Order: sequence, then structure tokens, then C-alpha cells
Amino acid sequence: MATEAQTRSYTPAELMVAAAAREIGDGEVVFVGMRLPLLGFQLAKRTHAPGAIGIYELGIIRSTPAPEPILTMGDLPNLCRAQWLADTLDVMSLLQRGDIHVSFIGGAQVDRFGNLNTSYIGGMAPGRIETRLPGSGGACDLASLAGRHIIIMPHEKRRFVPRVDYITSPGYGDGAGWRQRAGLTGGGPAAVITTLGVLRFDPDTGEMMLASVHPGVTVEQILAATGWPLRVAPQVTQTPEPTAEALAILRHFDPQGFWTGS
Amino acid sequence: MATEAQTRSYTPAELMVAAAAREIGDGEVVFVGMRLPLLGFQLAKRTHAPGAIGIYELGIIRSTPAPEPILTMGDLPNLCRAQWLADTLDVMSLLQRGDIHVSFIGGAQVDRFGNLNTSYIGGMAPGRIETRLPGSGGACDLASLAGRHIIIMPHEKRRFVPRVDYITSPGYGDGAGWRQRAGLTGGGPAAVITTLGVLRFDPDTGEMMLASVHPGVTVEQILAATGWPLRVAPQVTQTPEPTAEALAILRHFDPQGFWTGS
Amino acid sequence: MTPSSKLTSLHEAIARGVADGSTIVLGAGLEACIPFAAGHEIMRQRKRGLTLVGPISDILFDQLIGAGCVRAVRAAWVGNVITGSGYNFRRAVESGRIAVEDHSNLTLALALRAGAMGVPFLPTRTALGSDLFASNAHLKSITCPFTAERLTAVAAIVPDVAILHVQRADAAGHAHLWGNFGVTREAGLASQHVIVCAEEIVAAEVIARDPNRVVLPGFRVNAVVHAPWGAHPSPMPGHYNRDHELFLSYQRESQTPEGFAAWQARWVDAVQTSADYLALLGAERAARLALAHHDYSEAVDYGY
Amino acid sequence: MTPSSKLTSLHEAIARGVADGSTIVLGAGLEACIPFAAGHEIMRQRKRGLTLVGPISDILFDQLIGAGCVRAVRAAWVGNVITGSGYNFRRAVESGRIAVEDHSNLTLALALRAGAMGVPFLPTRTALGSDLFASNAHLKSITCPFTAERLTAVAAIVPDVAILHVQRADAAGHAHLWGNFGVTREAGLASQHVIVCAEEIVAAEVIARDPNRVVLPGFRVNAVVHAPWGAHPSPMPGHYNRDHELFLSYQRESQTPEGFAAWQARWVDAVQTSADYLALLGAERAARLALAHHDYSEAVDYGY
Repeated sequence: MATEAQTRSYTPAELMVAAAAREIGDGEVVFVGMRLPLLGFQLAKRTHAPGAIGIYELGIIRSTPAPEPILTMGDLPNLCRAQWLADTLDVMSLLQRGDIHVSFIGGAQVDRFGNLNTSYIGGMAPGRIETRLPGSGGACDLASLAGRHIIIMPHEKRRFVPRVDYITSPGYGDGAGWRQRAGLTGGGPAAVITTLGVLRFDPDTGEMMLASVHPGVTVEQILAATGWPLRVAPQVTQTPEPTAEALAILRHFDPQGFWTGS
Repeated sequence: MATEAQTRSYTPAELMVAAAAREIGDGEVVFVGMRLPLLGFQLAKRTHAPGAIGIYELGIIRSTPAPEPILTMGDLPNLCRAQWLADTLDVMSLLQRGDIHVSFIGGAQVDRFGNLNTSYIGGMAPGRIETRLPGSGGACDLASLAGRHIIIMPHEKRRFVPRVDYITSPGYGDGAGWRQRAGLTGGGPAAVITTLGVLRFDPDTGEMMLASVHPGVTVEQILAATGWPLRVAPQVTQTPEPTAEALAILRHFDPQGFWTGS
Repeated sequence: MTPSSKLTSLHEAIARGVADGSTIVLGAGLEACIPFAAGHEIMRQRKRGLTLVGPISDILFDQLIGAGCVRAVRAAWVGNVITGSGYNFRRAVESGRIAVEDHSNLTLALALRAGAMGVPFLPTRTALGSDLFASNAHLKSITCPFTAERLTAVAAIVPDVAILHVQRADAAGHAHLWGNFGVTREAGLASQHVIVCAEEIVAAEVIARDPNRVVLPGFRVNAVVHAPWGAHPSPMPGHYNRDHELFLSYQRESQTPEGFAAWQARWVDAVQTSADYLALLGAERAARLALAHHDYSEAVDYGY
Repeated sequence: MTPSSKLTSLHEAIARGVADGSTIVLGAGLEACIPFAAGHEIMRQRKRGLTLVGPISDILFDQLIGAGCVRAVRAAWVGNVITGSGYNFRRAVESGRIAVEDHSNLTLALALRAGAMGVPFLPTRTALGSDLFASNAHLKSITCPFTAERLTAVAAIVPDVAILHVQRADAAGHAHLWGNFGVTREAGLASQHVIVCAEEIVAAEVIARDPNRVVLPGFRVNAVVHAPWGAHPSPMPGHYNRDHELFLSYQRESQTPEGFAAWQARWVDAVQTSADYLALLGAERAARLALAHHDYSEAVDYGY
């Protein structure tokens, strides 16, 4: 698969960013995360969603592209002529109030109901911690409160587990109705964009389902890289390849391939 | 008494302002109210309390005098070169956190435990409202939360009542211990400066006591103007007259006698 | 990429944005930046059944009450800042014509902040033991889950409409405000529909060169109105001083219902535009209120 | 009338302000304005038993942990913003050497805001159903007294010390900050003792000509330190860009305890002053990080 991708004119990360960008509707208010979503948002703005508005947890709102490529959301070009510079609590309040349509988060572990772990592999009890991960940052807030959220992560069996060791960012808990019972007002995960495909959630059960496979990837590969018997949507499609226009834009924003290099 | 005061070189209001100013210690953080306290603070700054810091509920902090006389705390000279311009909630948060040493409020009715009414004369039930007053503004907050507060009001029997019709701004409730039981963190009223004298509170009972009489006023006059059997401190003094320096400063800040005219 | 213009006339903004029966926050600057022009347009359009929200709002609430627009007030203080009582307010409450929910400045600020934050309440230590609990059903006593202390819970207020008066805005709704803010930020962020009235309409880049001074996100603003002198007689930092004389004459002229009607006929109903208003005010008076001393901020650099 | 000067050296400010065992908030700007110079001084002074509070703080928390200064962390995320994990943090948590109270950015912002507001908790809708409740005893589930909705109560944090890095301050502690704020305002207002580090010390009138840009009341500031380049390698609006290369090299060099010790010897222990630090950084690198494009704010008038 790696070999196959290398013969293509784009990297796997570029494909994922292009897929992320397509999740953004024109005019939507987007809580932009770090890394690939940062690029996905820039791409969406330059193509099908020029009216999208970007919100960053540092306390930034931008409806125009940054004047120069940025590596993190805190880079100074992202502040220059922003539409609002304020407190983290100000932008989190917009989120909590229901003003954010879509957000993006990454994770180290995800389970069949879209719960994410970015805190503890093994468990949180002393002696059980195998790996301490960086933690929530704003991810728990986005997963709790955004209209919908998109998860982006590598597709590996050790990461796609039946049940996460720790819920940092809630998905659908143990199934449909769980979020409502918990009191969460955000809509929950809408898609998982991985290195192999795109997965969505069954509205009736809250369970993840394979929706599209990336070019050159088979359904069987994805099933083998998933730690539970993954359901496959009746009509699995192929994830669209990034267009030449999209690639040109991505390479403008990530000229050294820091985020999207092979 | 009016006649007597007119033969003096100052007005009754000037005497009250001078008394209010003496309640401010140097270096104290003062939540400044409207009208007479606004002048009292300016006077204190220019005399014995140059290090006092003024906080205004509109969202203003000043440690320097305004460059021109002001009639209300929102007048633009009070903003120019202020030390902080922010939200009402920002300054109220300082108050709630315990950063304010002393504050000043006025009232229409006060009772023997220093509870203040600036809302309803007669009562708040439909049909019982004799007079609707403007309401709390920030007074309830200052009475609840400041380290101590000073009440300034005219001394009349209809205003000094055994029990206020409505507690807008809590004093000592029904006596010592009431504030603690209610959960109030501010210290409570420290003095009542009236047109006739200055009253303080018995720390053991929370009850108001006559502490000083203004020049030309008798204890009997004050008892007659108070709606309950007012306790008199063992050693009642005479309220000091404003100094010539104080009068000069007051007349600079209130050149037309808007607040302190006779 | 340029957001479409939200510029509209004051008449349009009020006609479309303020429905009869709606809850509206205005005068959030407490003493400054009070949107008198917008309030007067509400009076001219004979809006009815409004619930007014605001901590103080100087005499604007009294005027709207006198004009018969108001059903209820959720406020900390209603009157005339430099003289005391507002006569229309007194008459309306004493006769039972309007309902009052009594707040303190802090509880009102918290109610709007709760609305802005998207939570149903916020806790505070103020008002405990006061009778505000008796005349405000949106205050409740609660116990802290951590310390067991007694606290006041203040229910969120989410107004239908906020009207904010600012110094300058662009056509897309990005607005600069300076001076003390009162509860302006909370008011705008809590409300469903936001009308921005501005002394000046400026190019987008004037605003974008200082994003820290922007009051609230442009996407939350629904209408932008050019309203020079629109906060008169309240003070407007950068533009004009408080017109104390008008507050004093209003006090005298509003003592009776007939007096207020005459006042309204002259200062509200006979005025259609800001030019009319300025003509009524007179050039000499306007010049007297204009800033005599300027004091400009030091620039800051948002470069990269 | 001039308040006495609070200007002091960085050494003095840390020696006097930061006691062993204290709780300290720093890196409140999340990615920007992180007080690295002050953090390095804490490392040099071998402070012990600290509890660190901050939402993200990029690699500064990892460094303080690696230097052995830290007993506990109350944070939303600890690592290296552009590379992920922080190795010192991982090692310390996995071996049980430090305790962690897990927050989200919103719960941490609210904990500090509660401290700033003087209330023991604030409610939020975030984190419900998450395991943050399992690894943070300062989150509790509560029921809204008005709507009966389920909410998260976040307990207040009142740090002993806040260290804030700003663009400019006067000697009395009035400080201007611009750019995005993160939780800087909450951090300063919540803390008992506040140390302000500033790129520039300026005359009081430069600050006073723009009181809206002041971060917190000067009377709440205890020490003012002139610390040029003191936020490097984090970005400092108006002064320098983020030094991405240092974050990348730190990631490589801190993979082992020995590697980190060598890093600390070079970048922390061998440095005493900001001049030392700039010499280590090199003029060429500093020039590369300096702003290449300037973009100045439009003035506003606070006259009368």
C-alpha cells in the first residue's frame, strides 16, 4: 500500500486532508484543530467553502486566509488581520452555546462508538499506565459540544479497539441515546478519516461503519486493521482523490511537506 | 438647623463628603459609588489617601485623579488615562474575590441593623407598592461583598425605620451572625453618614449606634429623626468640620455645587 | 470572500429585528454608549409588549416605558443616573402596568454572561439574604458541590435582540468598541439577533488591523446601522461627552404623563433621521459636547 | 501619587515569588507568550515540589518536569505542540513520579475563571460522560437548579503564583498584552501573586493612553521583570515569530534523560541573563525570527 501510494501523485496525508476539507460546508463555522485539520480548513476555504469561518481554541477567529503559510494555529500570520482575537473562554463559549457547526480532532485510540482516547494507554490507575499521551487539550470540549466532529487518525489495529482504555473525548458512548443521557449537547462524531478509508456512524446504533476506501486499499485490509468486526456500509465507495487544484493549494500552505510529506 | 448650617462656611453636603473621605485609608481599594462618594473619593485622594485606588462598576479603575471635574463616573475624563478599562463583570469579580476594602452606597430606607432599601416603599406585592425606587444597581453587590461599606443618606424618621420594607442591600440582617449564616463574605456596613451625624455598628449585636453628631446638631434631634430607640455610643463626639483645604478641593471638583450646594 | 454587507437603515434594522413581544437588551454600557437613536426608533415604530434587559441604561428604559412599548423590565436600576427616579418607570410599576424582575448589576451581568457562555446558570456570592430572591424568580439559593458554601444561582438570560452602540464598524459587522464596556460583550454574545449601531462605518481593514478591539464575532451580527450621535445624550468615548443638561431637562419635563408626551413629540416623533436629530440639538450644543482634548492610543504591531 | 516601582530582576522575582511546593500557573497563552525565561530561572534555582497549572504551555511544562521541579500537573495537554508527546512528561507520569489532574482546555479555563471571579465553582456542559471525571476530583456532576439539566461543576483554582509574559509594562505593573489571550486574563486575576515579564518597560503614560489593553489591575501585580526575548521559542506578537526549529530540536534532544540533561545544561544552566540567551541564540537566528512584516493598529481617542 505504501508503495502503491508512492506511485500516485499525492501522499496519503494529502488524500486525508482533501477528505477532511470536503467535510466543511460553505458558510459553516469551523473549530479548526492542529495538524491536518489546519490544512484541511485552508483547502476548503480556497475551494468549495470560501464563506467558512475558522475558530481556534487559542482565542482566534479568522474568515480570511492567513497571509502566509502557518505551521501551528498560534503562528503570528494567523493573528494578523484576524476577525477576532480574544480569550480561550470566549471561543469555547461560542462552542458551548452551539455556534460551531463542525470541528476536527485526532486521537491515539478510537472504539466502535467513536469514543477517543488521547490520555492513557493501558489505563489511568497507577501501575497500569503503559503510555501517557498528551491529554485532551480542547478535544474533549469539541467532542462534547460541536454540532458534529470529524476524527482524523492512522488506521491501525492497536488504535482501532473495541473499547478505549479511557474516554478523553466522548463519541456515542456505548451506543445510541448515550450522549443524550450523559447531557451532551453536541451532535457527536460524523466521520473518521483514516489512512485507509472514511468511516461514518449508523444513526440508529451509534456504531462506526466503513463508508469509503482510499484508492488502492481494499475492504479486507481495513477489516484486518480494525480491532472489532467492523460493519461495512451497503454501498462502499472509493474516497475521491485530491484534485490537481487541491494539491497545488496544499503545497502552497505546507511547502516543506511538514504535515503532508510522504 | 438649616439656618445654622447656612451661617457656617460649608454646606451640610460638604460636611458629609468630608466625613466620607475620612473613611478611606491610604492605599485602600475603594469601590466608588455615585454622587457624594464620587467627591469623597476625590477628596481623600488629594488629602490623606493619595495611594487609594478607585474602582467603578462601569468597568473602570483609576489610581490617579480625573483630569477634569466629573459629574458621573461615566464622564469621559474619568476614562482618560485610567489604569484599567474593562467589563462590569471584571470589576465585580474583584469585589467578589475580596479585593475591595471599602465601598459607598446610598439608600432611601435603612433599619437598625443597617439593611438598606432602594427598591420598594410599602412592599413589593402588587397593590402594596407605595413608591417604586430605582433599585439596586450595584448596591446589593457592594453590601454583600466589599470588605466594609459606608452608607450615606438623609436623616429623616421616614427613612430610618425599625425594619425596611424590602432588603435591597443586606446589612446585618436581624443581628450579629446573620451575615455568616446567609453566606455573605463581605464585612457589612461600617458606618452611616447622615445629614445629622455619623452612626456605627455594635460588633456584638450588629445594631446601629450614634457615634458623632454634626456641628450644631443635638443628640435629641437625631433620636427624634430615627424611627426606633437609637442607641447612643458612650462617648459621642462631634463630627469634625471640613478643613479649608478640603473645601477648596471639593469646590474644585464640584464647581457649580451640583452635589454639594446648599 | 468578502462577506456580504449587513448595512441597513435604522428604520429597517428595527422593523426587521425587533418584533412585538420580544426580549431586548440595550444600554449595556450602563452609562456610556447607550443606543438612544435605536431606542427612539423603537418608540416611533410603536413596538409593543417588549421585555427590556439591562443593568442601568440611564433614562432610555424610562422613555421606552413612557412610550408604552414595554411589558416587563429585567434590570438592576431604572432611573436617571444624575437625578434619581425615572417618573415613567415609577408610574408604570406603581400602577401595575409593567412587571419588574429585580437584579443587581452583578446578577444581571452574570445572567447575560451565562447566556453568552451557553450554560443555564452561573453561581455568585452576591444577594444572599436580600429580598432580590423575593422579586426575582431567576435567583435561587444553591450549595457548592465542593465546599458546601451557600451560593446564589443566577439563571441565564438569552435575549431575542441586542442593540449595541459602538464607535466604528465595517459593513460585515466587525465592530470596534473602546472605553469601559459595562455588560456590552455579554449582551452581544448572549443574544440571538444583534444590531450594531456605529458612529462611523469604516473599511474592513481599519477593524482588522486591531482584532483585540472587536466586540464580538462578525458572524453573530445581523445588522449594521450608521448612527452618528446615536448614543447622545450618553457619553461616547472618542466622539462626544455626556450631555448632562439633557438629563436634567428630561427629569423636569417627564414629571407628568403629559409632560413626557410633549417631550416624546419633540425629541422622538418629530425626528426621522440623525440629521433631524442634530438639527434639533443645534450646532452650538453639539460643538460644546464634542471632545476638546484628544488623547490617542499608542499603536501596537500585529505583524509577522 | 506615583506608585512605587515593582521592577526587579528575574532572579529576584523568582527567588521571592516562587516558594518550593507552590502552585504556579504559566504558559497561560497556550501557544504564545509562554514565559520560558522565567521557567528556566525556576529550573536554575532548583525549585522543588511545584504544582503546574496551565492548559497547554507547549514544551515549558516538559522542561520543568525534566528538571525535577514538579510534583503535580493540572493541565489539559502536556507535550510539544508541533510534534506531540513530551518525553519528560511521559517518563514522569509512567513511572509515577508526578501526579496529573486531567482537564480539557475549557475546564481549565473555567477553573481559573472561577478563581478570578471569587466563586468556588463554575458550571459547564463539557466532559459529561468522559473519563476526565475519573482522573480529576475537581470535576463533579451537578443538576441545574432551573432546568434540571445535567452539568459539570468545575472547582476553582487559585494559584499561588502566576507568571505572565507581555509586550510592555510600566514599573508599577500596568501591562499591555495583545494578540490572542488564551487564559492569560484568568490566570493573572485568579492568582495570589503575579509576576509580569515584559519585552519592554515603558513610561506609565504609554500604558495609560490605552487602558483597554491593560491585562489586569496594576495593584494585583507584585513584580515586573524586563525580559526581552523571554517568551522565545514561543511566538510573541509585535516582537518575534515562533522558532519552530527549536521545538523540533528539543524533541530530538529530550528523548532520553541524558539528552535532556545536556539540553538543560546548554540552554538553561549556562545562561544567566537575557544577553547570554541571545548570544546562545545567535544574531542571525534572532534576525530570522524578528517580524518581517509590520501591521499597526489604528489609533483610538480616549479624549474628553
